[in-house]
Amino acid sequence: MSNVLSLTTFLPILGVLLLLFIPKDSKGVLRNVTLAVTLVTFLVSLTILSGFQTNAEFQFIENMPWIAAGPFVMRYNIGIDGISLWLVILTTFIMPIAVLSTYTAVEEKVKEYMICLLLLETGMLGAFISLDLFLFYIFWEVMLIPMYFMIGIWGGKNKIYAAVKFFIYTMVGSLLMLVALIFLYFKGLEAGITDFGLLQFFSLKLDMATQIWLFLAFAFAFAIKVPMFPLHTWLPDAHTEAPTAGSVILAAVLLKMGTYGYVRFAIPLFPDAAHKFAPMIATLAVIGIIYAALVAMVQEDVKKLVAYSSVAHLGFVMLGVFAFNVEGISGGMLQMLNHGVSTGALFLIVGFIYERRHTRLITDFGGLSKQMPVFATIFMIVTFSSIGLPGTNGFVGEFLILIGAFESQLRWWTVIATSGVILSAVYMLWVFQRVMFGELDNPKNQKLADLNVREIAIMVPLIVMIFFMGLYPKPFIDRMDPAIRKLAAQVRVTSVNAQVLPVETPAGTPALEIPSGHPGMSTPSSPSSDKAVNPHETK
Amino acid sequence: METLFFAIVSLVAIISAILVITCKNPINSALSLIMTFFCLATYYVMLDAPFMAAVQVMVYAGAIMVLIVFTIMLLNIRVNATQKHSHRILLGSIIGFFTLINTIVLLVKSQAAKPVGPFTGDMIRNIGHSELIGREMFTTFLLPFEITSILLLVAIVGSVILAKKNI
Amino acid sequence: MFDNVWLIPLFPLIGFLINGFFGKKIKNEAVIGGIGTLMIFMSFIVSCGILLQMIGLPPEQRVFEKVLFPWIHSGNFKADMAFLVDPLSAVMIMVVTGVGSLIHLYSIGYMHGEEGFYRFFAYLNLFCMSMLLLVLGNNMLVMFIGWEGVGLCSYLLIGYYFHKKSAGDAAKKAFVMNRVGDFGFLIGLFTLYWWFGSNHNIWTINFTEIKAASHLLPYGGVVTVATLCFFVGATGKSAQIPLFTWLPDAMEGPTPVSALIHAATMVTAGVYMIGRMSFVFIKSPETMMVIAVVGAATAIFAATIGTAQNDIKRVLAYSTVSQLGFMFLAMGVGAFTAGIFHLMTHAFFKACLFLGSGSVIHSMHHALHKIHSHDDAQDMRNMGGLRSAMPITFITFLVSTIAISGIPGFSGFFSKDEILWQAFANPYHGGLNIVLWGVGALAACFTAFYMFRLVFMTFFGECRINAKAKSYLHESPLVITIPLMVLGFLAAVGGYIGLPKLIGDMFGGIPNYFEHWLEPVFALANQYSAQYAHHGAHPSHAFEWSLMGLSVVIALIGIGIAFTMYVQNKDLPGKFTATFPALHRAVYNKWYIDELYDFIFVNPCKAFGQFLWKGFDVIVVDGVVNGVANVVMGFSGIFRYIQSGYIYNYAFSMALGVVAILGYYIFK
Amino acid sequence: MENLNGYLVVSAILFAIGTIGVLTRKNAIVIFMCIELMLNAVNLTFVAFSRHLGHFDGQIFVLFIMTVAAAEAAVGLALMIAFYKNKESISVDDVNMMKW
Repeated sequence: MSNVLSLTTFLPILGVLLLLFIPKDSKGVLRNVTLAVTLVTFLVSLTILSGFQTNAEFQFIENMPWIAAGPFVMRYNIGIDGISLWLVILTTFIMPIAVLSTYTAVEEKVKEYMICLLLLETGMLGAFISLDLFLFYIFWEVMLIPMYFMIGIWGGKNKIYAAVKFFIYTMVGSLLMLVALIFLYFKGLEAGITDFGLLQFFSLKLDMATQIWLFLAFAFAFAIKVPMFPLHTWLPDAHTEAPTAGSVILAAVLLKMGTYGYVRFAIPLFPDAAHKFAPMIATLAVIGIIYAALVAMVQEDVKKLVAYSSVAHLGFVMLGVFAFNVEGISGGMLQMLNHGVSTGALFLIVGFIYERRHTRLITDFGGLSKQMPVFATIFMIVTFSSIGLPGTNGFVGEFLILIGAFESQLRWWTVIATSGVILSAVYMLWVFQRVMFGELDNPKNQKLADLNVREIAIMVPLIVMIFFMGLYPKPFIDRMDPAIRKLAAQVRVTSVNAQVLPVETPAGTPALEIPSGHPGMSTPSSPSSDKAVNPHETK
Repeated sequence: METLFFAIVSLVAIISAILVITCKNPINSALSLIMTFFCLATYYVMLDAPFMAAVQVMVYAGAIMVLIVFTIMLLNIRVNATQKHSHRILLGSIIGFFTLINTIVLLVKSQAAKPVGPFTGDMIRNIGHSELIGREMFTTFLLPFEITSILLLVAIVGSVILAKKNI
Repeated sequence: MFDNVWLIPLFPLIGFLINGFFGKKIKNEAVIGGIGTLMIFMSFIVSCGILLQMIGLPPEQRVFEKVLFPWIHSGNFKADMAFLVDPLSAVMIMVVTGVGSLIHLYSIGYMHGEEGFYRFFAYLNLFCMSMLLLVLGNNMLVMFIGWEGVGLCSYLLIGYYFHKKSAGDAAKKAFVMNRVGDFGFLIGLFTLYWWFGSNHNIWTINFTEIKAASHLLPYGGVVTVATLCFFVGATGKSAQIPLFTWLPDAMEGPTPVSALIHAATMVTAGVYMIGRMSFVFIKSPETMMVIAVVGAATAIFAATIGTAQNDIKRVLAYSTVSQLGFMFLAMGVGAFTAGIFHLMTHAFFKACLFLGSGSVIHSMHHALHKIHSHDDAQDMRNMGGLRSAMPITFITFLVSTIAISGIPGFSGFFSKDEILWQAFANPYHGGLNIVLWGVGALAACFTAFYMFRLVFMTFFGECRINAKAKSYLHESPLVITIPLMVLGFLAAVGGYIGLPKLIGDMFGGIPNYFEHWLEPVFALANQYSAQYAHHGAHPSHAFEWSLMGLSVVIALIGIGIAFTMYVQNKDLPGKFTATFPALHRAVYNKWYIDELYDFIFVNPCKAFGQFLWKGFDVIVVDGVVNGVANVVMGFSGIFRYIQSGYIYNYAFSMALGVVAILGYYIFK
Repeated sequence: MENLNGYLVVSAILFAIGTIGVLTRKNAIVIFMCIELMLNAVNLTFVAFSRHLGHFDGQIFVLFIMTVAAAEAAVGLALMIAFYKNKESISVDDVNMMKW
């Protein structure tokens, strides 16, 4: 089973081949086959999980020659560590759910839709497992195309606009990344690397100016994908127009590409530049959190609201990642998974009522609790998961992010970001109240059917994950921990700010020196590892 | 003798080529084109390539032209001599003329390379052109040859689909 | 027994799961209610076992920690799912499970025939579980689960009648305001964690470890910041100024919920939290002063509002806010024991009052329903003279009212008087002491006034509802009255475990059991406080006696005014209102605090959100994006005319290009 | 092979004539034939050079061109038939669906 990773990645492609032989009119067969393929992929991916050794090294490595054109040597070089492991599992976990959600939602061009879904899965998995920069880029672009079609063909009223916006936004970023990639490669060639293999670049010493430019290019590409304020405006449109499964995948996995890109590429490749820009990116992240929450509050369309809540959640992830310590990055990684589960679930929920009523305007609903008790319960659980109630998954990630960021130089950012938890409660509960509570006064809502077995079956795994990850996140954290420790050390050690102390060093400054009555938070009394940055960066 | 023959063939070829583009009736154009193809076949013979000549006659003058003539007859296009696009003809002629000038000047400026290959006229005549071509084709160029078959398959499928009644 | 502490939250959880998943199928109310009540009662039994075992141990051994499973371990950060049993949490679990069991029992009767009966019991069990987690957590994060969990249950139960818009609004308001508090709690937690970690390399949020390291904390400074943040958390949960407005609205929930959550247990979480971290709070004189001031201010502020409300539950709600103010006052003056003591007695008498009011409402509702009247069953102006119809309710209600008013001999007297005395005599706040005492005493006067106003309006005088409906008024069934009687009894005698030393000495040296019990918990805090306490003159016993007498007199004055206004001279209130219309309107409308918050926070937030969306997102960001797109489209709009669609045009340009380029190279 | 230049000149003339035909005629079939003419002109060059250099690569290439031409003829004519069915004409002036 040494190539189980490749198997997982390309099983969906085999599924596409299978689908090609099924006539397009037999929709049921098409759906079931797709579901079976995604389920098998999920099962296969579980063997990765069981075979995963908890250490910081890359595992399941496959390294084969692929393209060698002059100085350009690209290899089929894949492998996972604790960071990508869970994202792979998340992807394979979400896909069957997404497929199952399309059983009644998509009636036209079912075959093409299913093919798009499967291609998308391969693209996403490939991007997560690539250890070759160029291979990563290829998969990165592969994801884009099926998503574009999913929005553009099966979308809502304004689908073309949304699809093109999505495409162009992402394309601008990825082209910039490509340029940076090639530039980086030439820099690497001078330093003696032999191919696009990611691991070789980690030991590359780049001067600050180069790092800054390359980091900016990478960061821009990933920031669009995250999406970070102010590059987020494609997301609400894309989400609103995309079909349910598209939204689910977009939110659950595609957005993680951006944050994953930071964790895997932008930060470890250019640690000094990352340190330099951390306050800036944290500022954008915090603005994103507050901004998206405020905007979400006044949305009239449920789906748009959820889309904006995504922006806020991803802002938290960015804040955690740029804390550069183990807690922050672990929190960020967990929050990626959490966001995948709970926002995915939210989109499914919006999809359920959209299928029934063909509207997503909040004002069209009200009092659904009475008619749809099961739905109400599930919606409520997911809402609270999204708010980050302790005991659900959302809390663990958010908490680790905040505590990690608070420990680092980003203390004041954290304080502002924490106020985002208030706002998230406001907008989520407000929409919940307007949709579910109150009088059931709209006659169209009075005949709504509660969730059927299939819909419940879709939601149950997500609900289970919400509680499991909230109450016992240890298996998740444990497996990613070594890799994150390694990453944190990598970022720290290569930093040009040489006055870094190891984390174990206790501070000698006596506590009582902090002036009384003054919030002694702004001036750290001792340079501990995480806040050892240029003085002018500390606010 | 050979030069004279070459000149005559050239004359016929060029005149029939001009007829191809000047005839109003496509059928006439097609027949002129067949004439040109025959002339080219003659050239091939003169160039010690009898196999090429045979193929030229069979494929071009035979198969392709038959196809074209059939199509013309099938569609039964009326010849309408109206609508003279004089500026188009003028522009086209100028461009064609410059194409000719370009190539001729290129010819004059350049110098013929020295023969480098192993095949001399005597050799071809002794062993036989077909055999040499065949040997080359099925050894060095085997893969392209096989791939060509796929191209033909695609073309067959494509033309059937296109010509089907309900597109 | 200590090892089985995990059973305490487990039982309610089981109850929640059974009722939550299968309640709808069970249908039988007795079974559902029985399961719910039984589960919490089992917890009560386990709690009793723990308490008994603890009593048997010497005071210094009364601490026990139990780690269930590791929860979040990442980097330096470590939080286990673990419980801490000490005298303080023992008191709390006894209160929660004890009062909880009674209220569960009561609910079987009160909620009879309600749609979603099973849902109610599931939520109630879930609440008990969360509350028990809150009081049992051995680190701040487990406490925080409970902290948010009770907030969630409060949300669910306030919004129990979800088809009513007001209920939904109230639920949301409660949750959001609690969230504001949680924000403070989190920041406080971060600050403390960060400070210990970065300065002393102690990365912990565990209470025991913080306690052990608390000597490292400075006085003031960072501790002030952290504790103020924690206090913000406490104000949210415990409905103090400025975050108190949710509690009166929370009365939209069923009455047992008001009794359990919004009187006896959840709202006291803030007090408990300060008690739990007394050794941190005491290190910041500034925070202590803020707590005392806020507590006193809330006590008087809410009490004034309580005097003008007509809804029976709202009066009680403001009373709760006011009494919580007393508890915070106690905490703020370093009288932790008194605060917790008042917490306990308050749980008894306020639960009894709420349940009593529930009994009244139940009966009124029933009567009004019979005559198809749509009058408000909770409006005191519709009540009156219920004394005869509902004797048990009346007696228990009266006992509790006397207790809350601070009449000697009843539980409220002991705890409230202790607080007032400590407010006066505490060695921390210097000249502020008199003010604190004065405000507290005035609030006590108001308390006596509005509580007896309530009693007089409800149980005395003429019945103001339709005579026909009157005949339907009747005493509630046993399942409702038994909890009332038990709680009434506790409200009467519960104070005797914490007799003030003064009175205890008089009766031959009966010790203050309660104080001794909690001593190991607060010993450290008292030790730290010695650092900055003013060692002024200790008031004499005679002075203490006179203050005690004064507070009794004040209470009696309040009762007297109520008696004059609502029994003897019934047109007085009307005259009073006519004389000071503006004042009455302001008090009746709760000093317009809600409107103020709407004006300052809610509306600007919404408007700002609208602006950001329509103004920034759509116009600026998308404007730039679409602007770029439009420029490109504009150019292409010009260039596209080159695409005539005619083949010869393309062929011409292509051939021309080829010829030109070739020509360039050939003639070059 | 002494007469290489003669073949090349003839080839150039034929190619030029083909170009003029493609650019001036409207009948799609005639244009198609002109393209064939241009292809043949190139073929002639190939064969001439092949003979001159004593290498068979050029002739092999011609064979491939012929194959492609055959395929092209099949598809192209099918296209024309299809087009004629729709438009009742095969004049290229009637084809402007790709207009802006």
